[in-house]
Amino acid sequence: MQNEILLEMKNIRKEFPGVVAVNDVSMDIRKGEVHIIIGENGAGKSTLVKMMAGLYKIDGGEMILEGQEYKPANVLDAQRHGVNIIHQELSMMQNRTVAQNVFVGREPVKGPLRMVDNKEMNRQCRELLEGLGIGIKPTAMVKDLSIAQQQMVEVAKAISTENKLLIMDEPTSSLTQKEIDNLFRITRQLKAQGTSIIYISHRMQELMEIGDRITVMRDGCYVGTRDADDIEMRELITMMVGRTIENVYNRTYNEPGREMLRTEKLTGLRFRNVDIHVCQGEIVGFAGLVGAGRTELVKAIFGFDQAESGKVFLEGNEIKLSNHNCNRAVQKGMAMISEDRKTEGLFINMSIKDNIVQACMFDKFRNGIVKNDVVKETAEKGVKELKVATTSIEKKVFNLSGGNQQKVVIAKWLATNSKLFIFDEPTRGIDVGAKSEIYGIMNELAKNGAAVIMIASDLLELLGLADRVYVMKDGEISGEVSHEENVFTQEYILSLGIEGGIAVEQQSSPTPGAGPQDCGKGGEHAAG
Amino acid sequence: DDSAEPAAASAAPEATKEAAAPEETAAQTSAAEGETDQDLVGKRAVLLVKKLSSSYWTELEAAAKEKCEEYGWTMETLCPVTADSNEEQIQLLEQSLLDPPDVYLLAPADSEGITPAIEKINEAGVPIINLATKITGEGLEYVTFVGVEYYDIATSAAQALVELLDGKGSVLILEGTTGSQTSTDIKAGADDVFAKNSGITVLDSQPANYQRQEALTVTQNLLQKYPEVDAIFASNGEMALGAAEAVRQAGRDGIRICALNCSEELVQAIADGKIAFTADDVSWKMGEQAAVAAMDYFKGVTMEKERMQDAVIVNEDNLSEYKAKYGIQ
Amino acid sequence: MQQVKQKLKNVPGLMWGVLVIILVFIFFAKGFTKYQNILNILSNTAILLIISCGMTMAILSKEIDISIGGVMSFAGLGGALFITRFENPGIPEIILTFLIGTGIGLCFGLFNGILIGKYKYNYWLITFATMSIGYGAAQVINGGNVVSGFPKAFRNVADSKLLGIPTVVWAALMIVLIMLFITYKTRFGMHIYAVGDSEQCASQSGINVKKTRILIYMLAGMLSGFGGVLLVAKTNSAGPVAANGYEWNAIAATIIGGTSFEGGKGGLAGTIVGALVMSMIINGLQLMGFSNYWQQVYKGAFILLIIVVDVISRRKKKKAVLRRVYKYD
Amino acid sequence: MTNAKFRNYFMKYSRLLVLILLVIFFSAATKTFWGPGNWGNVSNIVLQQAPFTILLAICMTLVIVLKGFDLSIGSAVALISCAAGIVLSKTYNPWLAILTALVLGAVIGIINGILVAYVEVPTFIVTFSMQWILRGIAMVLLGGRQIYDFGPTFRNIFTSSRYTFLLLMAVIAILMAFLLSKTVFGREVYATGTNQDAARMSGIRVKRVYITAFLLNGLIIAFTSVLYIANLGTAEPIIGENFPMTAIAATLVGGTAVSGGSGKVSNAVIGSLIMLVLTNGMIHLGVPSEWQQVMIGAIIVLSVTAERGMQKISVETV
Ligand SMILES: Nc1ncnc2c1ncn2[C@@H]1O[C@H](COP(=O)(O)OP(=O)(O)OP(=O)(O)O)[C@@H](O)[C@H]1O
Ligand SMILES: Nc1ncnc2c1ncn2[C@@H]1O[C@H](COP(=O)(O)OP(=O)(O)OP(=O)(O)O)[C@@H](O)[C@H]1O
Ligand SMILES: [Mg+2]
Ligand SMILES: [Mg+2]
Repeated sequence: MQNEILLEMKNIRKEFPGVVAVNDVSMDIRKGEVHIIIGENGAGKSTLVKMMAGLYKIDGGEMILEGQEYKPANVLDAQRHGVNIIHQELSMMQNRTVAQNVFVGREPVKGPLRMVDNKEMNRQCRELLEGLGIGIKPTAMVKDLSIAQQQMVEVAKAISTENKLLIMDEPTSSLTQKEIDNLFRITRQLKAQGTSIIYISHRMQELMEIGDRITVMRDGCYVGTRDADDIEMRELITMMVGRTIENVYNRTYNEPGREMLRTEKLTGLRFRNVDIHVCQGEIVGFAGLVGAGRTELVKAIFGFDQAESGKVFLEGNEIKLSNHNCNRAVQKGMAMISEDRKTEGLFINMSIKDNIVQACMFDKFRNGIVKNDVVKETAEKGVKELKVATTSIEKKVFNLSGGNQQKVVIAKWLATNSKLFIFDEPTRGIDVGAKSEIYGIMNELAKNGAAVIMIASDLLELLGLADRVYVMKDGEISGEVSHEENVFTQEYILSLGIEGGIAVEQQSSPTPGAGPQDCGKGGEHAAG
Repeated sequence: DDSAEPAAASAAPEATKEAAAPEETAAQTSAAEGETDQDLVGKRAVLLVKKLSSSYWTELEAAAKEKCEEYGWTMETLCPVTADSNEEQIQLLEQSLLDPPDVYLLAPADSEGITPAIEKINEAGVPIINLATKITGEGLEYVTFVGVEYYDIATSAAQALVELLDGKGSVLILEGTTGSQTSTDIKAGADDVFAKNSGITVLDSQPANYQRQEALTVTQNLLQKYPEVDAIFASNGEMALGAAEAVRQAGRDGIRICALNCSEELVQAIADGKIAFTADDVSWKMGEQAAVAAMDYFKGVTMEKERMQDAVIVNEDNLSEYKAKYGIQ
Repeated sequence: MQQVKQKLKNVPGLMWGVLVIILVFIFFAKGFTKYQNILNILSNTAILLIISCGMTMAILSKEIDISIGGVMSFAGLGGALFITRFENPGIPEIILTFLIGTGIGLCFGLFNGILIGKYKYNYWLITFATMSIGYGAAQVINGGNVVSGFPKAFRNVADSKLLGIPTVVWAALMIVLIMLFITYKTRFGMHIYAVGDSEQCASQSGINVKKTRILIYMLAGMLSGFGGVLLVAKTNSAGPVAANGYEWNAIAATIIGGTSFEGGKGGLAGTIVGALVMSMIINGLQLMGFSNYWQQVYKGAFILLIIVVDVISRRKKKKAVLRRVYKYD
Repeated sequence: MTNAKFRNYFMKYSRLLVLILLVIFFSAATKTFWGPGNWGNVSNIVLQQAPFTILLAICMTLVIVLKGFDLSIGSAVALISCAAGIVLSKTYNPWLAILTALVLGAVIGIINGILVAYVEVPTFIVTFSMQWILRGIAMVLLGGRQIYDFGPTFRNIFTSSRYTFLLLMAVIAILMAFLLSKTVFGREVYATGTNQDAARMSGIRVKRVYITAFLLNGLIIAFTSVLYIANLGTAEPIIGENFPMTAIAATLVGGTAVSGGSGKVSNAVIGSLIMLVLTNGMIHLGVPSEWQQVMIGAIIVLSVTAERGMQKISVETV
């Protein structure tokens, strides 16, 4: 069965105004395999799978599903053919319940009046969520869920139908290990039932763990397909970016300088009694499970949310919490790359240029008059520094790939003269190349004397980059580890972050054989 | 006019009301017979107007109120929040019936549209003095209609304009709100007169919704379109003043403007020569006469079906009277 | 039922505000609690409620239908012109009248729906245009004149009582029940929310967004058409601008009821309260005997007050939700 | 020109094209559009009517960019002009009256702004309620009366030259255009209208932006009110019931989207001119008054459709 072909793509092509997103790609998906597609940001992965899922029409070539020509007219049509997709960008109905989101478009009905059967819907949804091992109530509002929880709901939605082919476009970008393990368990289950899975991710170590075959794309073109068992990580990366990336986390630790930020007994809606401090030249990581309160904490420090009590000191000066706000934070030299780039980071309908100058205007144009050439210069500098893949700075951010969108957010903050950078999940949905660039930027910032706070769900990332890691659990700091200590490991951090102290049942170390190759110091730490 | 007895007569109003609410109009004489002058004091009247945002209606209200107070009555005014809203008028009347007054003085926004409310008032047996706009619904009862005939006012105003122009010239007409009864009547009256005088050409007729601002722009446009205009016939004072402004701005001094209604500002404008004359549709007189009619009814005077008031053309001849009335030097 | 409960739970602040206003009226507005007055409030709310149902759907889907007033006026006039051809209309003629009105509404709705839903034209521009066309067409078909004076049988549809309750209230009740069923209990209803909350999500989930939008506008149009004819029956008159202002009042009722322009948020249950609030405020203020001018001031102030209370309590509630410690099981 | 570029240009100037087409049409179809003398009707539109509509449309644009509506502009004009009228008739001092108007406008604007920014009431509800409150107060002030005795100097200031209105409007329009497109404040307005959370995250003081915008709005309305009473020669509480509709129509027809974050002063100007040329042109064409509204609706639909069609053609052929 492993070799029967489910879907064959022949010379697929897709153009958008100004770009050829997918160029002459031919590949096949076998029945019951987990087929990984990797590639840099903007390589055309999402575009390719969206064509399979009926979201885009193909501009050239043909698709053959089980020997028949496959031309989905729309999503519904694709679903009828058994092809379903979990999208890269979350698109949930924020004001509806989890169950309503899962069953949207195919709500169970009952009776001659075809009334929507809410009870049945909630019941089915609960079963589904329990099967996935997520304890979310079906009646919870999606807007009350964290991004990670929302992503799991998307997964639940996609597997709630019978699928021949399930496409997962970066499902793990904001999941923590626990959910990832869950997801992989489900993936294996589905695979055992004969469902084919296309899996897109930028987290290299996952690919080895779950994938059967790996297809690499670059600049819209097909580069090659390899069996997961036969390939080295290094080779894959070279295929992807066309060059070798030696050390992903190229961390050089600096001597910590003056104290930049300190909090004392900081308490807010979802965090309590937080005491932390961050010094110049340091990268301080925050680990924790979904909903541990990390995002809320940094949002309060940044003045986006109001903290309730406690003290915050910036460079030794107390910030009055009662009238703290983002504007003051920015003026005092803070920068925040927020976790939810779509709603809090970007002006999606504005141009790259307009996005980049948004946070530095106060500083650059003190008399209130905007000079267009300065704006242009700033934007171009940002785009160049971060290698945002775009044809022009006038392009709407909406049209960029996820990774490039994230780069725009970072560029916005680099354009300011900030001294304290808060990165909340900065590498969500970003390819290895770009990741290493962002790590490089963080490194550089630290080296130049800025203080950096970094929240990441990917523990390897934290281990690889951070000087120190705070672990949060249920809104409280449950521990602190420095890179010099020999407990600076995934296991220890997880144990701090999980209920009941030491994690026992948590299968956190990667499966043998497909473990992280030495992608830098992080890998070494994790290994030992 | 017999003035009512002063304050002493605050006899239990409840009892008075019972006695004074005749079952139906036909029974008026017998019902009224038993009443002494004493009983005629302390009545409660409800006045329903179309709006209170123009001097026409505020003057009417003030005059009615004054008369009522003179009689020793109380008077409440009902007015829709949205000007000229038939729907709201009906709602207002229905609400007021929760605590029915002794007499209604009603100026409906729509002569037929008010029917549902009138039916209910008839049912409750409260007498109605109709004013300004005639209630025309079938089988509806009211004591009398105090009003002016807009068709007639328009005719006399148009006639006066024709005379002013010596029987020849070109005229623009500014209509009121499309579809409103008064506007239709006025337009008909003016059209009929102008049609009879072959020397008069009606160049154009456009609605400006009884509003000054709109009249200003519409007139600006029309003046541009017609280089030869001798007169403008405006269906109310507001529009006439708007037109006068447009004429002044265009520097077309020779154009005579005539208006309907009367207000302080109009009288001043006539005195200043901006407006040739206006046909006063005597709203104050209607208000006053409505109260008088109510009193007559309670006294048992046999009522005519209509008590029409005559419009007064305000021009140089009687300007001083009007100036005095508004206290204009 | 549970969903209705949940919806009601979502509007507690609104309820508090409403309660305060009701208390004020109970104490200060004479006759506010009389059975007849409550019936008055209900019957004054009825038509607004019917058309607000359509508006609520449109706003839930993140758009707005401002053509409602125009469509109502035109449909009402269309129906009126039809029914006046009969001296003694029977039930079939009356039903036909309502069908004609509803049909006119449907045509407008379809036009809106196809242009906005199918061809993705800007909903503001298109419904503004259809509003204009509606008001305009209402002027054209009857030369700008008001039609009034309808056979009793026709008026009875809105203006008589069944089991002691005005028929117009029954009509509204029926429609509201149907619409409640549609929005809360059918797939189509779910899809309205889906489309409004996230059009992207809806279309990616296989919902036919175009069809949903077309249906929404069709329903809104039909309800406006029906409401227009009902308005004619209730007020006994049909004018070209009879329903002017209904579009804004319907939006206000919807927004007061907690449905937000963000789309996908709120629902019909709130709109019912919103519409009741709108007419209750006017009723109470009139009963309190404020002058016309002050009524306007208080009307605005009360609406604002209710919303401010609502907004503040919502904010408190949101905090409470966040405070609830999350248990991961 | 490339396909995309052509489309961009087309989109950018399509409304201007509509305006030009309308002007050409009416110039050809009626004799009086340009004549006789003094530019005929065009001078009416440009000198007498457009300044008012454009100012109102600019106010509306400002609020619409912030994702809101302002339904209270008509009532605000009524109240402010009544108050200014009262001051004028009492003192005959034009500057005091203008000052009163501006102060009152600022107060109204700030109240709106506080309700929207701090209490977080939707702009629709705030302005819907304000519409009643303001007009109610105007009525309480003046009842059914008008005030027309403005003293000898006031009207002369504005009406001695027929270009005054246009000039004053132009000054405000240019100022606003500058403010919106060339200043930090302008960028903050667009950012806030596009995505309030992201704006706040970027350090923009969203609340201050709202208040400032409504304050500006109030000031422009106050100024417009002064122009109105100067033009009409009277102050009355019933003015402006249809102003919100007129302004919204002009703004939308000019191409500003109601979804927030976009919209320009030039859109307001072009939209106002389109609406004015249409209504004026139809009177000159002799279109019966009943038909005029139908025509306006039809022309809006037609012009949007034509725009679509042209876009398609430009995609397919260029
Ligand atoms: N709707 C669109 N309109 C215009 N260009 C688009 C559109 N969607 C994608 N593109 C462009 O097509 C290219 C491929 O994008 P795609 O989203 O498929 O990349 P990706 O491989 O999924 O990247 P990422 O890893 O960042 O998600 C990019 O250059 C992107 O800018
Ligand atoms: N159980 C929950 N109930 C309601 N809201 C939640 C819950 N968990 C998380 N959220 C919301 O999700 C967002 C992120 O939550 P939080 O800051 O607690 O998580 P975190 O530690 O940053 O974890 P992660 O970023 O991995 O989700 C916040 O806006 C929070 O309000
Ligand atoms: Mg992608
Ligand atoms: Mg987080």
